[in-house]
Amino acid sequence: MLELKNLSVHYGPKRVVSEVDLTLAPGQTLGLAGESGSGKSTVAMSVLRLLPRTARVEGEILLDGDDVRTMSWGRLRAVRWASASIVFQGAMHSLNPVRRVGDQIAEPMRLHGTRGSVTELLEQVELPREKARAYPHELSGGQRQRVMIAMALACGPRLVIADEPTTALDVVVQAQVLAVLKRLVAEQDLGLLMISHDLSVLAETCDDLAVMHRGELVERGRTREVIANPRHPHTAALTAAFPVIGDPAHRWADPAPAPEPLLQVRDLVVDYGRTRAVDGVDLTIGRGEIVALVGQSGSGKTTLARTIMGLRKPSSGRVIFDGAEVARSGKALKAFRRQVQLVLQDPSSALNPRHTVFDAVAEGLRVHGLADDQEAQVTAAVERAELRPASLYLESLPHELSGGQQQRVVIAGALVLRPRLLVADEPVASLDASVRGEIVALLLRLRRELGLASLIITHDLGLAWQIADRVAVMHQGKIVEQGSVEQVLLTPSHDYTRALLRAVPQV
Amino acid sequence: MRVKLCALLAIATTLGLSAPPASAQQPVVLKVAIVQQIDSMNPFLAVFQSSTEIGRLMYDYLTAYTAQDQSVTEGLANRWQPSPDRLTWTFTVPEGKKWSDGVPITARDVAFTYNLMLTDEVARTANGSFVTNFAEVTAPDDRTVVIRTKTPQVTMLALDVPIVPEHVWSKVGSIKDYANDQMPVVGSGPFVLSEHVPGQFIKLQANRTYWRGAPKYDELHFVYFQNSDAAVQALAKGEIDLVNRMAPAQFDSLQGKAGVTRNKAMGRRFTELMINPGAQTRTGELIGDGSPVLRDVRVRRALAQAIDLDALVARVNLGYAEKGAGLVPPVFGKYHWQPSAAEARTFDPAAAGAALDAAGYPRKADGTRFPLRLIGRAGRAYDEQASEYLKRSMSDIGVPLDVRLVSDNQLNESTTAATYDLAFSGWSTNIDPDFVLSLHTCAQRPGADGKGGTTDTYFCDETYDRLYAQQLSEFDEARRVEIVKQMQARFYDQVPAVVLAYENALEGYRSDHFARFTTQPAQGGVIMAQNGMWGYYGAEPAQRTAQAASSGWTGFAVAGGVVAALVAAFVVLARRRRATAGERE
Amino acid sequence: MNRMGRTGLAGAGVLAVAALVALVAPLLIDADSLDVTRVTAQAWQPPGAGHWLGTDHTGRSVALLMAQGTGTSLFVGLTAAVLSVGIGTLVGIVSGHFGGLLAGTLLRVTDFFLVLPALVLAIALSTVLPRGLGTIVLAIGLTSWPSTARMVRAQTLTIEARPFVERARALGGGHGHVIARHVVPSVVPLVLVNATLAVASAIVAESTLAFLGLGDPTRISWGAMLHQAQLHGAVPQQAWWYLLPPGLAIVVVVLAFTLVGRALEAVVTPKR
Amino acid sequence: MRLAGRFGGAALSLLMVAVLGFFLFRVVPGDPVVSMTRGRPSTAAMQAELRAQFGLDRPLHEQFWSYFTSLLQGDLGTSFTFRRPVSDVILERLGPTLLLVGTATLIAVLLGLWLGVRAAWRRDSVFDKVTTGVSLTLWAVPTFWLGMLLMMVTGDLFPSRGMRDTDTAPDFVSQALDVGHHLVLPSVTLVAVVCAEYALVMRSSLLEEMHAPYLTTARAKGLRDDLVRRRHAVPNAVLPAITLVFLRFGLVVAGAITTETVFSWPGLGLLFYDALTGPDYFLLQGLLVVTAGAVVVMNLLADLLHGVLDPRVKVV
Repeated sequence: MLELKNLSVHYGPKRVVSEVDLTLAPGQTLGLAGESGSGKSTVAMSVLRLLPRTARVEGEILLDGDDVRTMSWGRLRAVRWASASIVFQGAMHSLNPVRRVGDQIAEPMRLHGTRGSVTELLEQVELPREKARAYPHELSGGQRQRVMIAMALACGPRLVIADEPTTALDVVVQAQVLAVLKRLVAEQDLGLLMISHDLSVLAETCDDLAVMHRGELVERGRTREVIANPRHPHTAALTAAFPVIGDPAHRWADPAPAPEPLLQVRDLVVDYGRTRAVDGVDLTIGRGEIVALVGQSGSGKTTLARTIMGLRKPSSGRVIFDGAEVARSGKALKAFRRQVQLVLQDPSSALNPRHTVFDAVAEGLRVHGLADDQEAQVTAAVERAELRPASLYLESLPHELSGGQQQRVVIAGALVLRPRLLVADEPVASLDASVRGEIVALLLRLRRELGLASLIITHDLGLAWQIADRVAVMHQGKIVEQGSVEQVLLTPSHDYTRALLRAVPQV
Repeated sequence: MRVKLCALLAIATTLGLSAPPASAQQPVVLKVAIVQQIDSMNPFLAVFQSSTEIGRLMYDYLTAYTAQDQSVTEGLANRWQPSPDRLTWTFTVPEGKKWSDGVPITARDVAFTYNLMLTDEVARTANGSFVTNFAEVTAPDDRTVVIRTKTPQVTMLALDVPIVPEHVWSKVGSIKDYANDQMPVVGSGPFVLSEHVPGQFIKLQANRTYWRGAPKYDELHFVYFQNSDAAVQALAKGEIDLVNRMAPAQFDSLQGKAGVTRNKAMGRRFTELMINPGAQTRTGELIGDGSPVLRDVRVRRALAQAIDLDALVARVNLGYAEKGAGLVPPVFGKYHWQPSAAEARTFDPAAAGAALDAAGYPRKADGTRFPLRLIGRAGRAYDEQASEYLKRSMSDIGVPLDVRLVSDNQLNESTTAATYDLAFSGWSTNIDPDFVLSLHTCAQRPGADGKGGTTDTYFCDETYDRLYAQQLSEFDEARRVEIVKQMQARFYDQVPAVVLAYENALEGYRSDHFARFTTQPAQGGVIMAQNGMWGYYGAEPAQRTAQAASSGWTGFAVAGGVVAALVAAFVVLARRRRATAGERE
Repeated sequence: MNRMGRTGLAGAGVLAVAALVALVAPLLIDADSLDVTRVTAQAWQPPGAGHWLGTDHTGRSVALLMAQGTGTSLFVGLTAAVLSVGIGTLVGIVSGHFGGLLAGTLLRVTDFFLVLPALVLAIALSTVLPRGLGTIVLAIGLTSWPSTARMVRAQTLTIEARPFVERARALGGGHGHVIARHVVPSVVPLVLVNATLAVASAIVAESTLAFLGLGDPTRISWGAMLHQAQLHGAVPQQAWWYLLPPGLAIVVVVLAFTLVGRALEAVVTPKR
Repeated sequence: MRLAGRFGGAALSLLMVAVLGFFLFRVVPGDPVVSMTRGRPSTAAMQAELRAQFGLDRPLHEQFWSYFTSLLQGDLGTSFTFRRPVSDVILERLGPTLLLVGTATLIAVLLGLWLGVRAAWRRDSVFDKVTTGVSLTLWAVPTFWLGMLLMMVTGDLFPSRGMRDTDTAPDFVSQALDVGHHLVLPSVTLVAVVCAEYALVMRSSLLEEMHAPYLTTARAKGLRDDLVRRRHAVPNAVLPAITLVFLRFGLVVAGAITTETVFSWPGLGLLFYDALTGPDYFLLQGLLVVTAGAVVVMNLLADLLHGVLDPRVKVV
């Protein structure tokens, strides 16, 4: 049905896809995995000739035997959506924000003269019919993605291409959307080309798996085989990056003795206007202990972290650090902030694009007036964050570094003040799979060598399994369950924890 | 759909073009440009010159001035007689004159008008000064008006007050709120106001029953222009028939223009350079911040001597002015004064310098004597240019000038507060010189609080004041003329101001539309801004074949053509696009 | 080099020439040749030998007037822009960075000035204040800052929402640190672009005020020349040589500033 | 809640305009009474009378209070020059200004938006380069100069002043044609400048949307290029442009001052120019309140309209 022969795509002199061969038969499901920049989305877009004019496409793209590259525009328009449709990434932006979703679903049907009803399509994706009158912004992320799926099925195509259909969705919602997609593909016997950076998602959905790396197809085979016995080192790195909860091989944390408390949160309440974001939370972090705070987005975990840092004023409750209550302002707060450092999710935005690595790392020193011997301290911190030799990086600007390197700079910026606690908000969520492991290892090594305690905020239960000593599960502003990693993740006692665990895609 | 729309548009455009402006049996119209706004049509409130001028066309005064030589002639009254003590004047309003609505004009209308002004403070807004000396006005019968004044008044035959119909105005409740816009407005003049669109135009119809005889054309339109530049252009294009107050350059630009005749007339205006003589209040307090050196009359004379009046007239007025001397312009011949050869200060910078040396202001090391400030009005061409010349002349005698050109308001503010050394000013004068002479008497200076002054130059001179009082009660004209001339000589000698020039009134008219206008005075007089309505009243239309109005419509044709072409191109393009839809993206 | 860069460079070239003229003209031009009392040439001469742009209503050479006017127009444009952008930046940063009553008030005031028709206000101001270049600069500067303030405020808010500012706060950085190290550096390029465009509109505003007769009449500027041309009847005389050059000069210089501004903008705003 | 806030903000702005107008124009130097009576025989007593008539002899705060209280009743005071209520004088001139600005805005919006859309959609094409170049140039052109040039170039083709001739036949068609004839030059002048801005804004607004993912969705669905543009890109990109049009409309009223001055168009701008020479305080205040009020109202309308057109913005 779909056959890519020797497909190469160039942007100017840059080759982003090189000589990819791929076939997909009707009813077949194929996952295309790869990190960002591996060219996987380019392959998807080339199928309907949707690449920008600047792209040079070579090779053949046969859709039902016709080469998409040489079709007339009229013919191409007829083929688009009727033969193959796409579920785009990020439905918020892929849906026209000023038109009702019902109209948008109906549009291709009118255009291609397909019979059918919007209501039916909405029912197929388990959305109530009145949602047809809604605008995209009135829907939740999961609902929007369902609309995208309904739209993709509107003209009864035989091939559906899904480009990162669940990225940016919460685990629980992701599981639901994947379920819908899986069911429909099976019911209607569609061909599915699914693209994702997340092997576990592909493993859930696809029978076959292809792995791309730097524009090349490095591996292809049955999903189970590829994951179980990766032949290409890159595939291996990808598989390793997705820890399996309960698998001791994926548990990297060293067992630590019960420590004495470093930071204690007592009955903390934070309100945003009328909504209560954090509702009476008690939490303790011991010296040198790594605690993972897990929960869905909107559960209040980020607010909790901000409040601990003193970036938000709590409505009530106390934060005690090293036996003393943390001040809300003034010098004492500043001193406290020297001891507790924040590491943010997206390193590229956590670094001022105009500051060199040296400036970024030295910022803390400057703020606290520790200007003497700056250079030595910065160098030491950078090297400790495993950017060696430091001199190679000090004068670089953030955009010259890779994501992993950027995150190391952020960590170095924290280390330079010799903190005792690190609050890390989704420290690896935006990193490519292969880099993720290195950062996790770095955090663990810092704990080992410096006795640095960490509060890791994450939605990713796998990360908690990998790194944490203890886990606290947060739901609707409350901590519903906390305890040692094994205890919480292997024998969950709260329903919510169980729901979270169920939603994790299984490889 | 789109094509249809375009076709519709095209049809509409052509339809619009084919319909010519209707022009059957067009009345003969004189179109006059006015640059000043009309403040009010209510003659008791209207103070702007433009409004007064239109008022003259609507309402006759008690007496008028001839076009020939501006002597007093019949207005509403045809005879007048002062009592021997000169305190009671009897005017006779003859039978046969009618308001434009047919009601006869009587002495009672006259008495009503003056009494309204005497009793209603608001009615004195515009012309109150004429009646301040009145004790009583009565109309013993329909033909006779008797006015008693408090003191003898020489200006009794120069009462520039529009007389309004009692049968209309007696019903007016509040003068202040009465706009006088019940068209057509009942009046006694040669024209009747028929339409007024503020900011756009004013239309008057010829008064067919006017007692001097109907005007020789049908309608008189005043068209508002934002600036005289636009007015001159419109004249050149034939959109209007008469323009005045042209700048010299604009006047020159019309030279040789077919169908346009220019009228270089003697003006009523003079331009002066005020020299602050040490401004004081009526009580003798010094006010303002005028340079103390100017209190010395020798200094003022020296400055005046250093100004080359001929050069100013030649370069700034481009020759369209008479060199200045006394306060009364030559257009009012008998009161006009020229210095004798002995009195005259001829331009002589060297002598001026010597005079300053003698007065105790020698040049300092840097070549200057003392600095002075000169204030003028920004945006007035004369001030902007003349200040350059004065700056040069003064620096030649060691007086550096700091020239500041300011807005009208700021200029007023400075001259009233006497915060100037030298300043440009100017006045429009009347046939009777009383007012312009009064501006320079001690009594016109402000009161102790610095307010209420109406003085022009802060001049206060015993001799001058004594002469002023004399002329005011001198009823022998020849002797009064003599006193008035003496006053001007005194003014010239004491130099509280240098009269720089009597500007010509520069007018132009379409001689292909109107063959002749009556000027006042007959020799070198003006058409517009007269002391009367002769210019408009006496205009004689030329024999014309066709109104030139149609020429302007070619513009529409051009625009229409362009639109049509665009529409056609659009239609063709749309067709082409539809045909190639399949191959395009 | 791309198109934006080329046009920007062309604009910069024009500006360099204009600046050169502005600096050199007062040195080279004999004061007497611009002194109406000393000029000997005839008025209203069309371009020809001797006066290659003709003469004005007093016989001065239009070409010399043009050269002399360059400085005034550029000076007013630049200083007014600096004033306007300065106020705008200050208000923008302060109202963006600090919350609460201060920001609310500033925002209110900004909105208020944004609502006022700038031209009307500038005209009113130039009637109120004494005549002079300073007044013109003030009138333009005081009425044109709100858009800059709006933009700077938006940028400040954007920057402050960035994680790196949060990180700086978490590091213990105070207001001073955040503003000096993060906000100002990221606002500066935008402000620069804005300033360039502000110069362009200030020059147009100056010419408009001068045309309405509210300029400094003792100084020669392009706007003042147009005012004079209108005052002395250039249109009915068909004296295109008096009317065309000042207007064209304004257009060219304003366009040059705009092009440079757009080129800078293209450099400053990151490509997506 | 938000709507109430909007209205409240607009009301507050208007209030501030009124206050500013009063005090700003009180600082204008010069005694209006002196200006009024200049060049006419007048005595000190008469001047004092006039001053009392207009309440100029009272202390400033009293003047302000009476101005303010009558303003709340819609009374803008009495014009010094015209001796009539300011509101009447302004109303008289509103028509011509609205006609001029309305015509110009309508043409400019249609033309500008169309040009902007075409230019952006075919970015860097000849059409785009020409449109952008011309727009940028026109943006740099001082309005009054353009007007003067047009007047000089067109010579006798169009009338040089005003809104209508005085001797046109009174029937509607002739009058309408006459006004249309007079309208050509001023509106072309205004259109040229305003249209340029709209075109540039529309262009950059559409360019912002050009890479929006939903356009890719639309293309993938098989929509023709011009349908993608018309159905998807333009409805999104036009939102900021429409807001701008409304914002501008108010400002264009004020910006028409120079155009009206050049062409003696009997509108508000010309009135403003005339009022300045008075100075006619109440008229100036009234004009400021009215023009600023127009902008405030237009802002409000823009907000409301934005709420209607853009479902993302909810005006509750």
